[in-house]
Amino acid sequence: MQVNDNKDFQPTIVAFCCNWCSYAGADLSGTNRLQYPANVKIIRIPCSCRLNPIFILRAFQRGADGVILCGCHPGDCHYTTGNYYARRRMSLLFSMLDYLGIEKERTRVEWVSAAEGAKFAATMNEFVDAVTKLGRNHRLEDLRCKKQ
Amino acid sequence: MQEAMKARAKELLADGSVNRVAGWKIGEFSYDITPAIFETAEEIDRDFVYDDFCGANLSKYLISQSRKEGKILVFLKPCDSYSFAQLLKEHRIIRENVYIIGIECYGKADINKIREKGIDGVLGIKESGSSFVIDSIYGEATVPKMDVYAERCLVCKSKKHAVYDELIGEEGDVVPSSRFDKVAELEAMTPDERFEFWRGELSRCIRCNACRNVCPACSCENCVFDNPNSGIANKAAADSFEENMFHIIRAFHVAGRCTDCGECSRVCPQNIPLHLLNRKFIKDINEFYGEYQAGENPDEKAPLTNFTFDDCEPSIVYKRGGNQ
Amino acid sequence: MENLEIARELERISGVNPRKCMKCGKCSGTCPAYDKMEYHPHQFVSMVETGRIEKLLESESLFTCLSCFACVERCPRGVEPANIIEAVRLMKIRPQNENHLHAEQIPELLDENLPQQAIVSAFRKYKK
Amino acid sequence: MQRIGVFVCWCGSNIAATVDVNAVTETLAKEPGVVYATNYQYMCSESGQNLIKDAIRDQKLTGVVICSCSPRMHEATFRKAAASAGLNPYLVEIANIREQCSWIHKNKEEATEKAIILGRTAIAKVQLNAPLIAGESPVVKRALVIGGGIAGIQTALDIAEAGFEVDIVEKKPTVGGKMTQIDKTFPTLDCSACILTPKMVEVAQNDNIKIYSYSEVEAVKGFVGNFTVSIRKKARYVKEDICTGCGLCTEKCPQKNVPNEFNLGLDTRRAIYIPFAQAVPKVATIDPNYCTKLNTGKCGVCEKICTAGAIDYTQKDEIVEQQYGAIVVATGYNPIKLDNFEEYAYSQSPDVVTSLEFERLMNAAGPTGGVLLRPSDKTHPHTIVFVQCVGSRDVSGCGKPYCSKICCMYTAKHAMLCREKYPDTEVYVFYIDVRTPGKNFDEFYRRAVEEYNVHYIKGMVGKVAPSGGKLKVQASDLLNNEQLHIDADMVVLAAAIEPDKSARPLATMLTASMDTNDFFTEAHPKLRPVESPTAGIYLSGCCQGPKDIPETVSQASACAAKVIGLLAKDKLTCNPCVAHSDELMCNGCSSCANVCPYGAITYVEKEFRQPDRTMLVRRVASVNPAVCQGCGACTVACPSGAMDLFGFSNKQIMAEVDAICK
Amino acid sequence: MKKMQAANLNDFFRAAAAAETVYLPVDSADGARFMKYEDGVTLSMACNTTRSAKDFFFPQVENLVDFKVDGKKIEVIDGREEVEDFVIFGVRACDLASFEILDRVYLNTPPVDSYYKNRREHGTVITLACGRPQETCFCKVFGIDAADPAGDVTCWMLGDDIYFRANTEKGEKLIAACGSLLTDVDEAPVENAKTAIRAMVDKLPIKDLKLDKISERHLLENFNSSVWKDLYESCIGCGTCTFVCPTCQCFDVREFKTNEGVKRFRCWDSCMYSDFTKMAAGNNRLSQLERFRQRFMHKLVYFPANNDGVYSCVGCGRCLKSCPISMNIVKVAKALGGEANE
Repeated sequence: MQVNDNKDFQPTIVAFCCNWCSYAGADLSGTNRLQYPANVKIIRIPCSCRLNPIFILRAFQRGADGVILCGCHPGDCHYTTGNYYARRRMSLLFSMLDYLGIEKERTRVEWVSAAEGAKFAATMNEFVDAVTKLGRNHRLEDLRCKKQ
Repeated sequence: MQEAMKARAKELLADGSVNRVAGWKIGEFSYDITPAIFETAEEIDRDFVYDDFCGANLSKYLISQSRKEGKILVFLKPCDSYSFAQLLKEHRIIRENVYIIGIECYGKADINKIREKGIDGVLGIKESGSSFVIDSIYGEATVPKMDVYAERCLVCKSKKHAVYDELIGEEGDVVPSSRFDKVAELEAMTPDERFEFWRGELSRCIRCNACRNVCPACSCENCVFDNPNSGIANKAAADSFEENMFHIIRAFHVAGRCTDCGECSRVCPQNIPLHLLNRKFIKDINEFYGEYQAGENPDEKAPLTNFTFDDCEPSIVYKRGGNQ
Repeated sequence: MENLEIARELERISGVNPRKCMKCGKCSGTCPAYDKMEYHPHQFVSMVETGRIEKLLESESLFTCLSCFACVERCPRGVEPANIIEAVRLMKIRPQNENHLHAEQIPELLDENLPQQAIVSAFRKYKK
Repeated sequence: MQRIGVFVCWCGSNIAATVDVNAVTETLAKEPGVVYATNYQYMCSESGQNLIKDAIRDQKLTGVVICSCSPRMHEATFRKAAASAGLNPYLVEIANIREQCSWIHKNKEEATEKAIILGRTAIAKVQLNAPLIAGESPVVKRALVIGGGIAGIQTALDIAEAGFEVDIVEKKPTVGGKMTQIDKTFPTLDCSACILTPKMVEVAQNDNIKIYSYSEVEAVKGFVGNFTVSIRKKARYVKEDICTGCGLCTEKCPQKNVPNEFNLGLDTRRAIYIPFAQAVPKVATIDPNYCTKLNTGKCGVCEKICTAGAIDYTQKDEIVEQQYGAIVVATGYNPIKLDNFEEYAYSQSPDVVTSLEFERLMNAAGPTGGVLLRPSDKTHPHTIVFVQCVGSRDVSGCGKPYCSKICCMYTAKHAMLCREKYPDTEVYVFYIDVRTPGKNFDEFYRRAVEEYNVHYIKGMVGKVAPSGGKLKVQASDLLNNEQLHIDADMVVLAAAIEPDKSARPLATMLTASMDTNDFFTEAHPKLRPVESPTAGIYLSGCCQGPKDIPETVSQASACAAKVIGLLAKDKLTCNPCVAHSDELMCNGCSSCANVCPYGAITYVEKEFRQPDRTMLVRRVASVNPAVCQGCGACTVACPSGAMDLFGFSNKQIMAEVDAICK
Repeated sequence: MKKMQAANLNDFFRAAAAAETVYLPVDSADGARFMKYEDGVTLSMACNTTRSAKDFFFPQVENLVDFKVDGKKIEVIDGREEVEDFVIFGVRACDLASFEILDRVYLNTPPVDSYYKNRREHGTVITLACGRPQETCFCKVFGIDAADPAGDVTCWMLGDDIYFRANTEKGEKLIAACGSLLTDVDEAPVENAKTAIRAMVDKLPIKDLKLDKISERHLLENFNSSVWKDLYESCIGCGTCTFVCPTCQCFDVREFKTNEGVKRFRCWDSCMYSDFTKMAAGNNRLSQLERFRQRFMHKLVYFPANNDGVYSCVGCGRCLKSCPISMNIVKVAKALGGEANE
């Protein structure tokens, strides 16, 4: 486990949210004024199955400390089957990252429906906490992109 | 074996069934065998060889060869036939233009293992029962075959062909294999140990692309890593990240399609055990979604283009295996 | 009265999940020993589900079941009542450190009306 | 060079209270490519929109970023505004600085910083946005209804009524479906034929409806608005347009021993037949399996007797190709085979019948002329046992896991009719649960119990054994905790219903998805219950799940409404954010097609000029933008990166990632 | 000529490493490779390293220039790495010869490559005469004497002793710095050793590869030869041969977008790659056959034609060992008529 670089470490978190459920769920947590840290920045994708593993690695390369994918609950996909594929892809990818010794807590998938604003905020709070504890991402960083 | 293959190849050439033969061509030192296309009986008589060093998998050559004029004969070892079948499933080979002779295989030798035994200056290798007699600049040596067989052959998964038109030699069976042992061993390590292990291995990568170019699953017209429009193209491992990126994505792209033929590790000039990445995916797929062998069943859906409603969640990764 | 712990143990031994039962009664509808039984197959399932084990343990029904498996065969939900009855029976006849029986004792204890199951079970347990 | 305009909205104080909008505007103005940046109190107001429009014109903007509320709120508004100012609407990106920033953060400094990053991310994305033009595809104003049961009939009538042409393909010689075989309908007990046959006639007479009876769908190509369907018109050896339906042939045909499928084999018909008197079209059909002339070349009685000269022994199957804008699946159901339920002695005694057979035995047009007689000895049964849930709710593998939904009600109907017509019969109904949701349904069932004295017994029949002309029924009565032994004269099994066997191959042709029970899946279980996820395919009746007649008819009409909605359009506007394949990079491996839920990807063999100037034919993917819904599953399945998604391209998403992580 | 006990080799490295970084071949999972000397690191006895020594002067990736982007401002920063003096120990004759070939490209013909020059000037090369040549070695074909390589210092390992000979001023300085470990000796044992090595080399299987039919004079004949068609087909188009080759000197200039701007770097390229020298107008070698032919024609015909007959191959044999499909320059040369007298 990495030691924190410093006490004020603010992780960079990229959250990929599917347009139909999770992005709406994120909006709802805003509408309900449920707070979660500003470290989380959301990228809207049409469906969780749009998330290419390359994007996750890219985020880590560019300095992200954690990446989370949020999509519709299995069975609720707007496109019927998208999240089922995403689920398989991410299970395998995360397992591979773990196999390469990359902290498994840096990646996560969470199913958040459009009604689960509270769950979205809670998930983000939890995830930011977990990543903050891990400290800065060193194992998948690209030194050329290091913040100076 | 070799003589039977030569005879059959010449026969098929002579009766016009095929106009080319894909096989292996003798080299300078009996271990440096090159895949080759033979067009005449004379070439076959002179250069064709099939022995313990014909490890190269010929199936990928059929992508381009099957699009050429006329029919081609190809000799496929059991493990090669899985690659072939997988390529067929992906519509990469025109089946009508290929005549497959399945050939038996009891394992192929790895010249690096001979060299690791301190036998250098190898000039020629002869078979003698279950041993090799090696003639070298610095004398003669005898080694048991099993000692110098390639790792992939020692953990062979199948002596049965996935596809063939005719067979020379005995058809075997799918055999129990211990091929996931090393993966399991790595899984049992702590993440720090695993990280160190893979840094040690992947940092040697020189991005020569041999693994990719030899891989029958990596049959893309234009690899994302070569395509400047992909946004991730890269010619050199300019940073340790690039090494990870290349190998993770390559393994991911072949996940569910990789037949575990082991060519990637065979050709790596830097001796990186790349098959351990692919096998990890295979092992996970087997554990998460049920046993799957790419290339085995032409009608089965590939694990990554399939799903069930009650698949495991990605959080399974947090729960399972490995020391913390 | 209720003993859910034992009930869960019975579920484990029998491999039966009584909550799969939809209370159709086909097991009891098909049971050839129905009239001889105080508790009927569907009741076994229901009583194990709700943990009313003691009554079952005291009941003769345990040994009136013929283990013909008609109930298992007919159950549309795959509940396997006979397996659960067998599990209760085992609990009765094979409790640890109780009712030890020696093989030699069996002939004199042998009774025409003793269910075959009990004899076989006794032998299985005590033959060594 | 990009000329990007940035518009930061205050949203009154919703944004401005926590985000320093001036700081955001100033910082974003410095971003590469940005030529104009401003902020305004309400960007979505008319004056706010005018601000954007003016800037687009004056500054010659090539891209617009609006930092405001969620795109789910006003993306459409701003796109429209941009379009009206002459900028392609897909060159607008929204940075969500309200729901995902100002509303969730309290610290102004933090929120401002995040708003800047979100703005920068949108700028990074818009730099790579391509102008997209929503494609249009014409709509063929004709619908195809597959299946001519009550579902198909109702859907066809409603569509035709709206003025569109409809074709019905029915595999049997007549339309009407299962409802023609039913005697009375619950809960009103009106005669099924009386309410159905007028509709069948209506279908036949409606100028907008064409019936392909005795026909099957052979192949389906195309996509929503533009399907090409091949229909196989099976040879009936009778010229449909000449036959008058007089029925003389069906009386004279010497081949008498053909099981009559209309009566479920309870009686026989001739080799040339009209299924029943009210058949539509009322045309004879020769059964090629039994016709002596067709099998041996001898006979020819019907030809001799037919005054119209309609018989044609040389007729061949005919394939008709037709264009349709929409396809309705109304393939219906069948009772399951009871081979797995030997305990009920269905195959051992003719007096054990299914409920549908029982309908025929009660029907005035049935084999017994409406008098209830035991099939075995044609005597009047005095004790009748009804068994519910035969094969329904069965997870043991013998039957179906689902509830067949209609059995409780029709069994109540049967029991009631028995008691009404023959008060001397004892009627037992063995049930697991009685399910009667529906208008007047429970009242109906209670009437059977209370007024007609039907014995409803909670419990299941375990065994039926024929013995001495009786049926020994062994069952449990769970409420009285006893086992019953009834000597019955007849046993009626409420067999589970399953989708018609033709549904599975049809689903493959239509690329419509099915569940494990072969019911078609609806696009959304609640909100789009009559549409398949495959655009242009609609579901009517039991092909989607078990239904009774009222429910089927309402779904059929709902389905028709959806079809009419589609056919009313001249053109379909497609979502331009769809996948597209770079043919030069495509390997033709089918990974993308394997994950596409809409069947939007097809493959073509295309000739390409190789780098070495030779030509090579390769198999490449081609996306139909009218069918693709833009989920992006294919883009990740594609290893070569040939497949990409407009509006959410790989490069755009990576640019967003880069901007966030900067 | 100086001498030292082999047992003292570590002391020698330590002494040398005190002043500048010392690199030496060390055994590792991928065979021998050059590694930085640190305590505990021992010299490999392998015939040669898996990768060539060209990396020291012409690394696989080298930063050229950085562009720092701040809003709309772009600042240009020289991204060149500071190179300090270093010593490479254990360079074989073939690799040393490769430096001369690289020099011809990067130093001797204008424009001088300042990045290369910088590294070259800071490096001191200690060569090591070959003791155990391999079947894949054929340096003699190119007139390279494995027994007596030049370099700043030449070493011979004879049993328990190591002999040193300084050849240049740089070499003299280095030897002087480690003077206390070395003793002056007579050259006779070394001469004997050289004879023995040369005898050994004469026994190698492909030492006699004849290249007379492959030359500028036969350019068209070679170029249009039918053998290319037969040989290229097995080539999988990877870059292994070019990357392990000590003389391959092609590079590509690439850019990488960092968070703060753009990094421009160069990295090795391979003429085997389909996008090699790809330009806006397309590619000048369109098929794998042409690319395959280019590599060998360049090494054996074009380069000597432009460089006083010096081949761009030093016979180190690395490509023979590492080609995934065992196609190599020897097989090509033989197919083109360079068959050795057997």
